[in-house]
Amino acid sequence: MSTPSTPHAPLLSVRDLSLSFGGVKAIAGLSLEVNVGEVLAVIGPNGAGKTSMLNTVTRVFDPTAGQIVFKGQDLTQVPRHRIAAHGIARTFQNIELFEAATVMDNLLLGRHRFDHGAWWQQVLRTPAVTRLEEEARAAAEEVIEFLELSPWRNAVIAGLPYGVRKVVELGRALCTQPELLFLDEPASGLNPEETRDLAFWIDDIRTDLGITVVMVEHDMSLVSAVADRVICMAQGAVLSQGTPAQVQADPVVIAAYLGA
Amino acid sequence: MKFDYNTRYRDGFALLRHADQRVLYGLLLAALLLTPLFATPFLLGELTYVFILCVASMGLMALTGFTGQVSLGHAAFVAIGAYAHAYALSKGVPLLLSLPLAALVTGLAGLLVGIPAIRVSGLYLAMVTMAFAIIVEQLIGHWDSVTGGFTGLAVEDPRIAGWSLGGPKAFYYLCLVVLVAVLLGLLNLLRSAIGRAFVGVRDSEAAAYSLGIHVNAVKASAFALSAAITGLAGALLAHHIKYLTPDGFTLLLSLELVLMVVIGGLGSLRGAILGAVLISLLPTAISRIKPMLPESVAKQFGLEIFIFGLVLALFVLFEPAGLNGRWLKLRALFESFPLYRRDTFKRQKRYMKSERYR
Amino acid sequence: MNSSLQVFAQLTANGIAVGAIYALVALGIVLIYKATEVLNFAHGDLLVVSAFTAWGLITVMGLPFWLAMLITVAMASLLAYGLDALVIRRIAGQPQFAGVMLTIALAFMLRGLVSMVFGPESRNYATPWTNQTAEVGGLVVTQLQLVILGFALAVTVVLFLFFRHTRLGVAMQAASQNQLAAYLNGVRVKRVNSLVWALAGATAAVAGVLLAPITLVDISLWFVTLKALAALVLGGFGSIPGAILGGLLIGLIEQYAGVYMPQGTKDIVAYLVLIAVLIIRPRGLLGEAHGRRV
Amino acid sequence: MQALLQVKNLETWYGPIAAMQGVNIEVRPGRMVAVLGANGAGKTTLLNTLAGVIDPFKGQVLFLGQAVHGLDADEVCRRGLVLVPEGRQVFPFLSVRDNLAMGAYTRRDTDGVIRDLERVFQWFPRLKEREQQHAGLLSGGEQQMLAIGRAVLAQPRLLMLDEPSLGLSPLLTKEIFSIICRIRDETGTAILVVEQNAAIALAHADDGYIMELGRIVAADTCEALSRKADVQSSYLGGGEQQGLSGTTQRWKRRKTWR
Amino acid sequence: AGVSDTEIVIGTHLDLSGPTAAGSPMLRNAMQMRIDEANVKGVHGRKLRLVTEDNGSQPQLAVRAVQKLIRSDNVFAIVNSFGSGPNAATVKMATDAGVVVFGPWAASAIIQKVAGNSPLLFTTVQNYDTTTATGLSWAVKNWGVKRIGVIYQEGPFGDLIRAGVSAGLKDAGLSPVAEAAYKVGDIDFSSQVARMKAANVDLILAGTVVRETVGVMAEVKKLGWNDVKVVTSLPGRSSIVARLGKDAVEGLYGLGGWKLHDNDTTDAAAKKFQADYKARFNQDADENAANAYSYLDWFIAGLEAAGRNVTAESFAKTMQSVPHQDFTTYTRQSWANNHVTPELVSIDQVRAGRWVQIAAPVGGIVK
Ligand SMILES: Nc1ncnc2c1ncn2[C@@H]1O[C@H](COP(=O)(O)OP(=O)(O)OP(=O)(O)O)[C@@H](O)[C@H]1O
Ligand SMILES: Nc1ncnc2c1ncn2[C@@H]1O[C@H](COP(=O)(O)OP(=O)(O)OP(=O)(O)O)[C@@H](O)[C@H]1O
Ligand SMILES: [Mg+2]
Ligand SMILES: [Mg+2]
Repeated sequence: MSTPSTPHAPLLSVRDLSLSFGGVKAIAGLSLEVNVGEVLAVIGPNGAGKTSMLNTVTRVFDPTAGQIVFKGQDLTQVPRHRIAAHGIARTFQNIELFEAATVMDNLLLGRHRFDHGAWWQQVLRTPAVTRLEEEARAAAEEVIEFLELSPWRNAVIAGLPYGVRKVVELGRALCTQPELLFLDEPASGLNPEETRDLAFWIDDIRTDLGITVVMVEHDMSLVSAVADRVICMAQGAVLSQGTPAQVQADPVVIAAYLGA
Repeated sequence: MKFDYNTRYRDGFALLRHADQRVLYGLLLAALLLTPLFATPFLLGELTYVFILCVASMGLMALTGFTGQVSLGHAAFVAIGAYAHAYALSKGVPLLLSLPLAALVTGLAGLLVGIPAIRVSGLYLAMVTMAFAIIVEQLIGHWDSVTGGFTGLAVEDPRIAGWSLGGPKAFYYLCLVVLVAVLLGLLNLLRSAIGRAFVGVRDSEAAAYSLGIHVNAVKASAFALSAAITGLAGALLAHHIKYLTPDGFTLLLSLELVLMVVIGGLGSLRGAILGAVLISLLPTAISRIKPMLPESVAKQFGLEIFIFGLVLALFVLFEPAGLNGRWLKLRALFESFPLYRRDTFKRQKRYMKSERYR
Repeated sequence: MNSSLQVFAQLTANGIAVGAIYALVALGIVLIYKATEVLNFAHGDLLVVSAFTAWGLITVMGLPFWLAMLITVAMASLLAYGLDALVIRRIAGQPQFAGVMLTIALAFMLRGLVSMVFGPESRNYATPWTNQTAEVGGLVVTQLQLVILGFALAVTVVLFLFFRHTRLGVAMQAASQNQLAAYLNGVRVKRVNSLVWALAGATAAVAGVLLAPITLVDISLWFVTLKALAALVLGGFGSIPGAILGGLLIGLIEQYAGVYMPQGTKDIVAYLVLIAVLIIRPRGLLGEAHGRRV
Repeated sequence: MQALLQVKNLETWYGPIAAMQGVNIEVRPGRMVAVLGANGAGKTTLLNTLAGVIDPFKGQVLFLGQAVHGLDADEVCRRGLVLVPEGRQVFPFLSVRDNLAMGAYTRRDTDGVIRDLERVFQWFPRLKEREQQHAGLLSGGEQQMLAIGRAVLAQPRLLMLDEPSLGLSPLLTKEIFSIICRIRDETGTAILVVEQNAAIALAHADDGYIMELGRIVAADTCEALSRKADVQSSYLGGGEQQGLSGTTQRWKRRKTWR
Repeated sequence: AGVSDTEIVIGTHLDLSGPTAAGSPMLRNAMQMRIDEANVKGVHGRKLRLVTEDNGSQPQLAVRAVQKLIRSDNVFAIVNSFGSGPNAATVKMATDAGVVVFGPWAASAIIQKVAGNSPLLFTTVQNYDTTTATGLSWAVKNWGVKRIGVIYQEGPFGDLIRAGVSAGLKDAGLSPVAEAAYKVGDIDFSSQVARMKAANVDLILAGTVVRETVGVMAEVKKLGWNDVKVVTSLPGRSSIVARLGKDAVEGLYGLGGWKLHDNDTTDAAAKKFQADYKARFNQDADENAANAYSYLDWFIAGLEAAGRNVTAESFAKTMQSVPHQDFTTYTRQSWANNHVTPELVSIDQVRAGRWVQIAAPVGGIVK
C-alpha cells in the first residue's frame, strides 16, 4: 500500500469554515487538510454538508467565515472561474454535463483553461489555432483511452446511460489537468462491477497522474478500496477522521452513518 | 452509412469532411454565383433580401442558439447598424470602412445590453432586450440630427471607389460575399474554443465555471458578437430599403428574427439560414398564393397574418427540432436507407421541464 | 401650490386606474405561466376576440350587457380551453421558448381570424358605466375604471389564495415545476392545464369586455399585452401580487413621467425602470429567486 | 395466487434504439421483487414503461387484471401503481411539506394522510427539520428521502422504486430497505425495486430478475439468484472487495457485454 | 411600363395586416369600384387592372411589395398607397423606376422631399402642417385663445402637426404652452390630458387618429373640463369619430380639407357614390372610400387626357394641367409643383353626433 507521505505543508487546508443559508447552517466550523498525493474520502450522513464543503472550496458559495488555503494561497477571494486555473477540478453530485454536446466536445471544454488562440485567430482558423486544436484533441484522446470512452466519442450526452455520464464527467475534470480533483459521489448509480473499474481509475489517477483526490462517497467498498484517509462529517463539522479502518470502526461513525 | 477513416485529427474537424458534401456545397455556391445571369431583377431583389436576413438570423443564432440567451430586441441592433452605416456614408466614410464600423458600433451597443444579461436570464432577459429595443426605437425617433427622426433618412447608394453597387446584380454579389464571409467566420468560431464555451454556458453554468470559463464574459461577448453581426445585416438592409424610418425596426422585426432561429432549429447555423429563407419568403409566397384562392377568401382582411401564424404554428408543433432537424432526419433516412425503420422518429411521450432555474 | 397637489393626486388616481388595466391583463398571463410555465403571448388577442364578441352580442344581437358579458366569458373560456387541449398541449417537453413561439403564432392567427370575421374597422358599445364618473375625494375617475380596479383586486386575491391554499392550486404549481413528477403523483396534468387556460380565458374576457369601451373595440387592443408583460416582469414572473404591483407601478410611472418628465420620455421611462429593477433584482420586485443547487 | 402485475412481452424504443425487448415479469401481491442489471440495461425503461411515463412499442401490462399500458401516468398512479422515478423528481420550488402533500394528492382520507405523514417524518426526521425549505435546495440524499416519502403517501398497491439507495448513506440505505419491508408486511403492498446495490436488494427481496441489454436473462427467487456464480461475480462484487494492490488482477474484465 | 395593348396595370400597397389595417378595406373597395366603372367603356381601348399588395405598415414589407409591383407586375402607376413609413421608403424607388406615384396616403411634404420632387409624383393628401396652421390661426383670431396645448402621435405625423401648430401660432406671436405625445397602441390618454390641464390650456390641438381622438375627448369630459376647446386636425376629423365617440366627442372641433357626407346628404354625386358602394359592398362608405375614389377618378382623368400613346412622362406632363372637382372637394383643385392646390380648410364641430361646418373653408397659408 502506498503510504501517504506528508513531507511538506498540506495541499489544501480549510480552517474554521462556516456556511449558512438563511437559518440553515450547512457547514459549521469545519477544518480539514488535504495532503499532496493522497486520496481522501469524505463520508457522512445525508445533509452533513459534504457537497456544501466542496462547493465552498470551488467557490460556488462564499463562506460565511473561515479560510481556504490552497498551495499557500487564500482561495476565498478567487473568482469562481479562476479555480480551474489554480489546478482544482471537480465533478458534480447531480451530473452537470453539457447535454446537447458530444462527449468529445465535453472533454475539449475541459481544455478551456489552456491556450486556445485569440478570438480573431479562431474566426480565421489560423494554422496556430488548428495546431492548438490538435493538441487539445490529442489530450482529450488520452483521457478517452484512459477511461475507455472510445465507443461514445461522438455520442451526444443526452441519451447516454447514467454510468457513462459519470465517467465522462470524470474525464472532463481530468482534461483540465488538475492538481486536486474533487469527486462528488462518483460511484452512486454504478453497479459493483463499474464501481470496481472506478476504483482502479482513481488509483491510477493518484499514482500514475499524480493528482490528489478528494471524494465524497457513500459506497464504503470503494472508500475502503482506494482511500488513504477518511473524514466523516456530520452537522457541518468533522466527526471523525483516520484510516478507512479506523473510521469504520469508530462507534460514533457507526451510530451516525454506517449503522450496525 | 458513412465511415470515417481519418489519419490526422484535423481531418476529423474539417468543415466538409466528405467528398459528397464538398460537391454539394460547391454546386450550391456555383448556382448562387451564376443566378444573376438569368434571374429577373425582382428575383434578385428577393434573394438579396433573403441573404441579408440570413446574416441577421445567424447573428441571433450565435446568441440564442449557442449561448441560450433569448433576445426579443434584435431589431434594435439591426436599426443601430443601419443608421450607423447610413450616417457614416453620409459623412463620406467609404463603404468598406463603414460596414465594419457599423458592426463595431452595434457590437458596442450589444455589449451594453450584455451587461444586464449577466444578471438576468430566461424570460426576464427577453423582456430586458425588448425594453432596450423600445428605448432604441424611441431614441431614433428623437435624435433628429443623426437619424432624421421620424421623417427618416435617405441612404446613399453603395459604391466602392466610384463603382456603384446599387444595381440589383452588384448588390446581390455584395450581400452574397458578406453572407459567405459571416458564415465561414462563425463556423470557425463555433468549432473553436469560444464556440464550445458558448455551448458550455448554455448547457450548464456550474460546470462552465468549474472548467475555467468566465461565464459572465462569455455571455456579454456573445451579445456583442451577435449584435455586431446583426448590425452588419442592418447596414446591408439600409441599402435594401434605401430610406430609413424608425417604424422599420419594431418588435415585429425582432419577433421575425426569433422565429427564424427557432423555426430553423436552435443551435445550428444551417437552421438559421433555413429559417431566414422560410420566414422571409413567406409573405411573398402568401401574396403569390392569394390570386389562386377564391375571390371571397383572398379578399378577406387578416388573411396574410392568419396564414403566417398558421405556418408558424404547424412548424412549432410538428417540427420541434426546426427545419434543421427535418434536414438531419431526411439525411439520416437517406443514408441509412435500407436499414430504415418506420418508427424511428415516432415521438415518445414528453414532459415539460421547468426552466425557472435559468 | 394646491393645484399642483391636485394635479399630482389626479395623476395618482389615473395611474392606479390605468395600472389596474395592465394588472388585470397581466394576471391572466401570470396565471398560465405559474401553472403551466407557458408565457402566453396570445393573451392580448383573447382580449380582442372577447371585445369583438361582446360587440357582436351587444350591438348586433342586442343582448343586455350582463348577459353578453356572461356569454363572452363562457366563450372565451371555451376557446382558451380548446387552444390548450388541441394545440398547446402538444408541445410539452419542448423548451420554454417553443411555447412563446407557438402562442405568438396563435396570436397572429386569432388576430387574422378576427379581422376576417369582423373586418378591421373599430367599433364601440355601451356599458352600464359608460360616461359615468365618480368623485373620490375631489378626484375624478370613471366608474368603468373603478370596476376594472375592483375586478383586478378581486382576481388577485382569489388567485393568491387559490395557489397558496387549495390542493388544486398547489398541484398546478407542482405541475409547472416538474410535470413528470406531477403525473406520477396522479395529477391529471392535461386536464388541469386546460382548466387553467379556461380560467385565464375568462379573465381575458372580463378584461376585454371592460377595456373595449375605453379604447374602442379594435384589433390594436392586443398592444396592451406588451405593457402587461412589462408589468409582469417588473413585479416578478409567477408572482400574483407581483403582477398587480407591477401593473400599478407601470401605470403610475407613465402618468408621472407624462407630466413631470420632458416630452418623449413617457414611454421609455417605464422600460428604463424595468431594466434598472432587473439589474438590481434579477427576478423582479416580488419574484422568487430560484438558486440552482449543484 | 393471481398476479398483481403481469408484464407480457414488453418492448420499448427510444427513436431508433430498442431499450427493452420481450420482457416478461410478474409481481404477486405482498411480494417484493428486485430487478438487477448493469448500467443501461433498461431497468429504468422498464419501470417508466410500467408507470406510463413512456409508451411501450408492443406488449402488455396487466395490473389487477386490467391493461394499463398506453395509459397516461396519472391514470396509472390512480390505479395504485406508484413509481419513485430515477433522479429524485421533486417539485423544486414547493416546500418539503407541500411536496409530501402532493404525494397524497389523490387521497381523500384526511386522517389517514396525516397519520402517514407523521410516519414519514418519523422515518426521515431530517425532512421534518427541513419542512419549510424548498425541496430543490435539499441535499441529494434528502431529496431521495423526500421522493420515497412522497410515494409512500400515495398509498400504493404496488410501489416501484428506481434505485432508492442512490446517494443515501449506508445507514439510511439499510433503513430504507427495512422500511420497505415493513410497508410490505404491514399493508401488503407489493414492491418492485431496481437497485444497483445488489447485495442489499437480494437480501431483502423475495423474487429477482436480472436484465441485460434490454432483456430479462434470469428470473428466480432471490435466494437462488444469490447463489449463482455469475450473479455473485457481476453484481455482488464477487469477493474482490479487498484493496486494489497486491495480488488482485488489475485488468478490467467485463462480465456483462455491451 | 405597365401599358399593353389591352390593359394598364395599376398597383397599390395598403396595410392589410398591420396596426392601421382598419382603414384599408374602404380604400381597396372604392378603388376597385372606380376601376370597374372605368372599365365599362375602357380608357382609350384599354382596361385598368389593380394589383393590391400588403405593406403591413412596415417599410421592409413595403419595399418588397413595391419591388414586386415594379419588377414583377410592371405597373404603370402606384395609386393611393397607404402609410407614411411605407410610402417614404418606397416612393423614390418607384419614381426612379419610371413609375408614376399618384396620391400616396402619407404626409405629402415628406414624400415630396424624399422623392426629390420627382415629376412623376403627385400628392393629393393635404399637408397636415399647413392644414393645422390654417385652422389654428383661424381659431386664434376668432376665439381669442391664447394658451394652446398639443397632443400628438409620436412619428412623422406628430412632427408635422407640431410644425403646423408652430406655424399657425407664429403670426399671433404665440407658441404652444404644453405638448404631450402618445404612441400608437396606447390605451389611455389621461396623462396627456393631465399635462394639458396642468398647463391650464384653453385649446387642445389633438393631432390624433380615430381611437385616440375619442380617448382624448373622453378624458376631457371625465375631468369635467368644460372651458377648453378640443380641436382635432386632419385624420381625426372623420365621420367614424363622430359615430363611435357618441356622447364623448360631442362638441369636438375638427379641421378638414375634404367634404364629409352623411347618409342623408343632399349632394347628388355623393348620394350616388354612397348608394353604389352600399349596393356593391353591403356597407356604408366613409370619407376614406370617398377620397380614394375621388383621387383615382382624378388619376383616370389624367389617363384619359394623356391619350392612347401614354407613357409615364407624357402622363406626368399632361396631368399638370388636369384639374379636379367633385363631391369631396371644397373647390376646384389643380396642381402646383405636383401637389394639390388650393388647400382649403373647413372648421367643423360635432353636434348631435355628426360633423357640422361652423365656418366657411379658409384658404391655405402659402409656404
Ligand atoms: N442553497 C441552500 N439553501 C438552503 N439550504 C441548503 C442549501 N444548500 C444546502 N442546504 C442544506 O444544507 C445541508 C447540507 O447540504 P449538502 O448538500 O452539503 O449535504 P451533503 O452532505 O452533500 O448530503 P448528501 O450526502 O445527501 O448529498 C442540507 O441539509 C441542505 O438542506
Ligand atoms: N431518452 C433516451 N433517449 C435515447 N436513448 C435512451 C434514453 N433513455 C435511455 N436510453 C437508452 O436506453 C438504454 C436503457 O436505458 P435505462 O435508463 O433504462 O437503463 P438502466 O438500466 O436504468 O441504467 P442505469 O443503471 O444507468 O439507470 C440505454 O442504452 C440508454 O442509452
Ligand atoms: Mg451531497
Ligand atoms: Mg436507471
